[in-house]
Amino acid sequence: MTSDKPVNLAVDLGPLRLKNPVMVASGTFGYGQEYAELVPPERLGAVVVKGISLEPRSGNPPPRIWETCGGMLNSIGLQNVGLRSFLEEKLPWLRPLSVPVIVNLFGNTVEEYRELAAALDGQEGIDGLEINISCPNVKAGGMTFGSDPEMAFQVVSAVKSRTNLPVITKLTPNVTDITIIAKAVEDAGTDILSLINTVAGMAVDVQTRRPRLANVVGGLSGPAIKPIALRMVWQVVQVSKVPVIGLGGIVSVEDALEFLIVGAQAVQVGTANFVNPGITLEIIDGLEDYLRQQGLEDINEIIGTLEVPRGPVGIGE
Amino acid sequence: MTSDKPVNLAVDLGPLRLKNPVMVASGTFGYGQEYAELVPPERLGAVVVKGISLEPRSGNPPPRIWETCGGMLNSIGLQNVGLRSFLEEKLPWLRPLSVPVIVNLFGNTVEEYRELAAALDGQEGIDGLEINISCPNVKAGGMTFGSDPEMAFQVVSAVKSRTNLPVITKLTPNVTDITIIAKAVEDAGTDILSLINTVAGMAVDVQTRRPRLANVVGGLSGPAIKPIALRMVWQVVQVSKVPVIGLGGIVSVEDALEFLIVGAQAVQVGTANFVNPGITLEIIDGLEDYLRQQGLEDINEIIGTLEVPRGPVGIGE
Amino acid sequence: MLLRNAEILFNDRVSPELYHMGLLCPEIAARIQPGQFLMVRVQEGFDPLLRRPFAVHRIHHNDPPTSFEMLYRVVGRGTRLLADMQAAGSLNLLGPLGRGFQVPDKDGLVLMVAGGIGIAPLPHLAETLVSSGFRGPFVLWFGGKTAADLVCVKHFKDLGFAVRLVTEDGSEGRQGLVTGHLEQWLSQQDELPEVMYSCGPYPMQRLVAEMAARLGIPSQLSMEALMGCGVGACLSCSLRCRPPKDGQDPHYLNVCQDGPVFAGEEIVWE
Amino acid sequence: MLLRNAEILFNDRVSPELYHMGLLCPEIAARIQPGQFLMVRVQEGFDPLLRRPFAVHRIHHNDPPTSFEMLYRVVGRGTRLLADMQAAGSLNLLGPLGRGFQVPDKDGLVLMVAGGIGIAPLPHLAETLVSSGFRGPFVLWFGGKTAADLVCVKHFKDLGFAVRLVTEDGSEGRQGLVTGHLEQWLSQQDELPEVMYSCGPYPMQRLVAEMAARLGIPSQLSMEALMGCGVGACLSCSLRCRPPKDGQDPHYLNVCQDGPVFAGEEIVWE
Ligand SMILES: Cc1cc2nc3c(=O)[nH]c(=O)nc-3n(C[C@H](O)[C@H](O)[C@H](O)COP(=O)(O)OP(=O)(O)OC[C@H]3O[C@@H](n4cnc5c(N)ncnc54)[C@H](O)[C@@H]3O)c2cc1C
Ligand SMILES: Cc1cc2nc3c(=O)[nH]c(=O)nc-3n(C[C@H](O)[C@H](O)[C@H](O)COP(=O)(O)OP(=O)(O)OC[C@H]3O[C@@H](n4cnc5c(N)ncnc54)[C@H](O)[C@@H]3O)c2cc1C
Ligand SMILES: Cc1cc2nc3c(=O)[nH]c(=O)nc-3n(C[C@H](O)[C@H](O)[C@H](O)COP(=O)(O)O)c2cc1C
Ligand SMILES: Cc1cc2nc3c(=O)[nH]c(=O)nc-3n(C[C@H](O)[C@H](O)[C@H](O)COP(=O)(O)O)c2cc1C
Ligand code: FES
Ligand code: FES
Repeated sequence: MTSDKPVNLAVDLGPLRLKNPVMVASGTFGYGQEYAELVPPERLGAVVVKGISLEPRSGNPPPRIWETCGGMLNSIGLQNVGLRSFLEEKLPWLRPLSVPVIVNLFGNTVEEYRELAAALDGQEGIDGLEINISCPNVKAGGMTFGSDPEMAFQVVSAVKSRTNLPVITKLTPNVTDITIIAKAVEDAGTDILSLINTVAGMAVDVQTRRPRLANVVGGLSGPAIKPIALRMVWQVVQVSKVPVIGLGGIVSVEDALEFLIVGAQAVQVGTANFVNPGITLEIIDGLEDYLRQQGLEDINEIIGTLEVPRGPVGIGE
Repeated sequence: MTSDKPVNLAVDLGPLRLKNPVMVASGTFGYGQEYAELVPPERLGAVVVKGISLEPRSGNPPPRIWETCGGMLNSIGLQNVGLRSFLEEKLPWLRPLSVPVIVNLFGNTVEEYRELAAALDGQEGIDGLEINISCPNVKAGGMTFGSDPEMAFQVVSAVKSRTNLPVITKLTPNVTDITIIAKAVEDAGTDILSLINTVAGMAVDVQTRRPRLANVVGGLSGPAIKPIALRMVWQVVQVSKVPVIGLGGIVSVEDALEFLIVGAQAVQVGTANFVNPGITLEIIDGLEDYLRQQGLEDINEIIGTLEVPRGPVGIGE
Repeated sequence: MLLRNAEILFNDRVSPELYHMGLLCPEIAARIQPGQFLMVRVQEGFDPLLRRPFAVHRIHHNDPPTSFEMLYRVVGRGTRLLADMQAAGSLNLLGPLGRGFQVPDKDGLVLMVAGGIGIAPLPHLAETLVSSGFRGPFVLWFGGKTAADLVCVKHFKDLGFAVRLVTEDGSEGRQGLVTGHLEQWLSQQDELPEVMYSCGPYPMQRLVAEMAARLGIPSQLSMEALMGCGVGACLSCSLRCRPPKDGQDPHYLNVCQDGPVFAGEEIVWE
Repeated sequence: MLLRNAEILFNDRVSPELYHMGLLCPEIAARIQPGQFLMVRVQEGFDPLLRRPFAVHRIHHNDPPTSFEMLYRVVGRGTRLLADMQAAGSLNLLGPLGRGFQVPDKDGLVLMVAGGIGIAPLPHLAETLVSSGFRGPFVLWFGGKTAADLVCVKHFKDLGFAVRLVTEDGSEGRQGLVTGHLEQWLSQQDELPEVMYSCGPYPMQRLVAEMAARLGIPSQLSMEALMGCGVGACLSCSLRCRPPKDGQDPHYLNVCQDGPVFAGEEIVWE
């Protein structure tokens, strides 16, 4: 039952309007330019750039990645060109493109987050900030900002106090109850939530008996983690009042639809870009096809329409 | 450089001595009888039976499983025959076999755990108890015992107060810091730790827009979660004074070796039994081959021998 | 129950979505009872992870060593991988598994009902009945969406079956649902069937069970469920069934071990 | 950079662990520079997940449309899957990628050094030099564990190369490591090479770079790293390199984008 009526893919995420709900995830699409020959950024809902910090960071020693079943571990170590080079060398290429540019940012202290937000505020060509709170807090002995509601609140408050840009807070899955963190950063004023970041994982070379990553522990991404991500997005949309961006393991249009159906207003595609650089465009087309097949005209008609059976729902076996 | 010298696979887990470190995981091997035509239980290090409760439980409505990339979700809902039928119908078959039998158990309240432990203590043919603390605590509104150090402490204390059997406490991965729970149950007197149980996850049928599991959320197991499990085992062995059993996604001898190398004294194989029922026997043989190849004679020579680079190790990207 | 690599003898497309696969594994073949199934590993590696359950379609006792066939419909990832396999390749099988069909208590009218790919386990049952000396009469009611679904009809006819075909689109046989026509036909018979064997979609199975119950004759239904292990170890494949004693709550049986064939009256339909 | 399905023209085993695969994809072929590489998706589905990097071994301009070859060693899951592929099948490629070899500034002695599968990118470079009018002399030093590793020697000879072989087990050519013999040979030459091209294991590359540095000649080394994306987007494939300005700390460059070919003096060896 396909028709040729035009369908609407545009979604509103609070202050942010996207022409379609398919964004690319930070750290998996460089600064947009790397894949531009294959994926014109302007076709995307938004581009989220690699996480930047005040000063350039050289990152972790190699090896930095390892493939696992249905996933990959990475410990890039937040390597990035730093704020200044980003503004001088990377942003100018993105600025003229008619695609929202979201800057993913992180710091070692609340103060660094605040400074970064201030420095990015009002820069032409930046349409939003995404706060990575999965980074170790140097003052808290390496515990991540995102695993403690109080620290997460402080980071987001600091960023919000210094910017007028829409603020997305990106949550880590490595917590007991992600809804507590979600509520804390909502109280701190985040405009949007995105989740999940990578799941902490590890692998060992049994011949050398050494870790596969020089950093020992890394972040697991890719289709292996999709069920975890989807569950967390579903938990968060039930308690949150702000729009949610779902990500984690999306490799197909069905995956993207699952996140939208549970209630995400948009999705980000990460690791799948490496496997199939054309995947974001395929998902965008696939969303249109799905709507037509279902006799619908607007992607918003499916967002949050999961039909849940009555009765109690437990977690755990 | 293979030799034909006999190698030793026997390991000691505190009060429990196993002829080899390969056990089967609760809920994936029934009561031993189901796979007996293919896997003589006596070849295994130990058999852990499906979790039992005081009263029989009928479990969740179907559908109860769904396949994901490199993993599967299950929400069996702790269906089991109950204590009495277990003792009368299942244990008698296992009793005469010369393999340690570990009874996995769970309750809805601390009191139920206590009663179960008392009822199982002194039963001939039971060599240890494994406490599943990933179950919802009905008094705490469904929060699992295993996600709160205080509740976990209480459950383990209750069990320990009523049994002389070796007690294994099985940890859930759905927590911010698994070492805190590990330390709590160690303080409560657990003899051994096992980890991980399944990771909470979810999947959606985009055609019907319903959850794939009647229970909406289920537990993710299989190779997809191995990097997460290995990381948690490594974290726990660094702080724990009791032996650790590693599990989560083991499908090959290399996987088992990874867990042993990071410091697990034994492993359990779960979902892989479904994929390849012969896998436990292949792993046992494979461990011998590995030792010979490496010119070693005893599996204990590789346990906990991970060579970690100097310098700080961070979690998170 | 055995775990074996079988040699693929052939893998033929017999309709747009249906394939016949011939497999050589005499040890497994020697043990298969009608209605039992196999858990098939469709690929090495771990994506897809789980084995897929398939009925045994036919056994060929004549060619020594004994071989057997599966009939499968391509519906998703796993069956697409199966369809790509080549003769001479090998396939890892676990089986035979489960509790299959029981032969009737005595000779008389035997009715089989199949919906779509539900035809898969019935040829083996039909051959077994005939070769065990049952004399029927045998009737197969077979429904599909369209004519292409109605495969292996000739085989039933050769065994002496009266075959009645129904398609939803009317492209072959009567038009409509098999259960509607079957009900009407049953109401016109003088002789009641000794047993109704059935395999097909859940709503069809339910209607067959209800018809059998109304007529007071036994039904044997081959049921489906999502399966983890196929051997009763994981409790994934539950089917809501009547309790052993009256007055107790319904409980779950395992399709893989307590079935896949259930008596109609065992099942609590939802 | 293109994303294309290439047709597999052949996939031949050329030694116990080595395979030649011929690929037809004129669009990609037309763009390949010597030393560039491809990211190959070894299988549909998501296990294995990541693409595998492979050099382009040779280009066949003569047969229109242009085809090309990879030479690969079976070392793990992905390359085993590649080895199982059949001619007429298709392979999804991303490429050409990276910064390849530079031709020498002027004519003169050109030295190539290969260790094992490090031979893979050199034939394309050799052909390019010859067809661009460089007249050499050309010398290839090629080391392997054993004679079976020393493939495509004839091809270099046909191009006019002097080929010097070394094996660790002495089964062909000189016995030992290629770098030891090379160093000795170099010390006996009157003419210094214009450039040393090299591809092989890290320790070999390091020794080649050091020799070149001592002699004051440029070296161009094709380096390896674990890769996520192959295009500079993920920062997985880092190689410790000298900073742009003296006095700064070493920084990481991306093998996939800043390389895979690096000048010896760029690299900070560890
Ligand atoms: C006892 C039994 C016998 C069967 N016999 C046959 C047969 O002879 N011929 C045939 O074509 N089909 C048969 N089926 C159904 C067959 O198992 C599924 O069509 C097949 O598993 C689909 O796999 P897929 O990867 O192509 O589909 P996907 O939809 O991609 O599979 C996803 C998951 O769902 C499971 N699944 C999907 N559909 C079914 C189903 N209908 N029943 C059980 N599990 C399902 C798969 O096993 C897999 O775990 C039988 C099922 C059972 C339980
Ligand atoms: C720029 C470049 C060009 C290359 N060209 C060739 C070539 O022409 N012929 C050839 O045989 N090999 C080449 N290699 C090495 C080749 O990529 C690996 O041998 C291959 O990826 C191994 O895959 P696998 O799945 O069989 O091994 P596995 O060990 O199972 O792979 C596991 C993971 O490690 C990665 N990996 C393993 N070994 C290497 C390696 N040496 N370099 C990079 N990644 C690795 C894999 O890509 C995969 O992600 C090249 C590597 C690079 C970086
Ligand atoms: C190589 C790599 C680098 C990443 N870098 C960042 C980063 O700089 N900032 C951030 O917030 N997330 C980063 N991530 C996390 C991704 O944005 C995403 O949250 C995660 O990979 C899960 O999505 P996926 O499974 O679709 O990849 C990175 C992930 C990968 C694989
Ligand atoms: C179908 C199924 C049933 C399970 N039942 C139990 C159970 O009763 N008690 C328990 O402690 N763990 C249970 N588990 C968890 C496993 O024992 C194991 O911790 C988990 O599956 C991870 O290991 P794996 O990846 O090797 O399967 C179950 C797992 C599965 C897949
Ligand atoms: S499939 Fe495991 S019990 Fe039936
Ligand atoms: S492989 Fe991704 S940056 Fe090089």
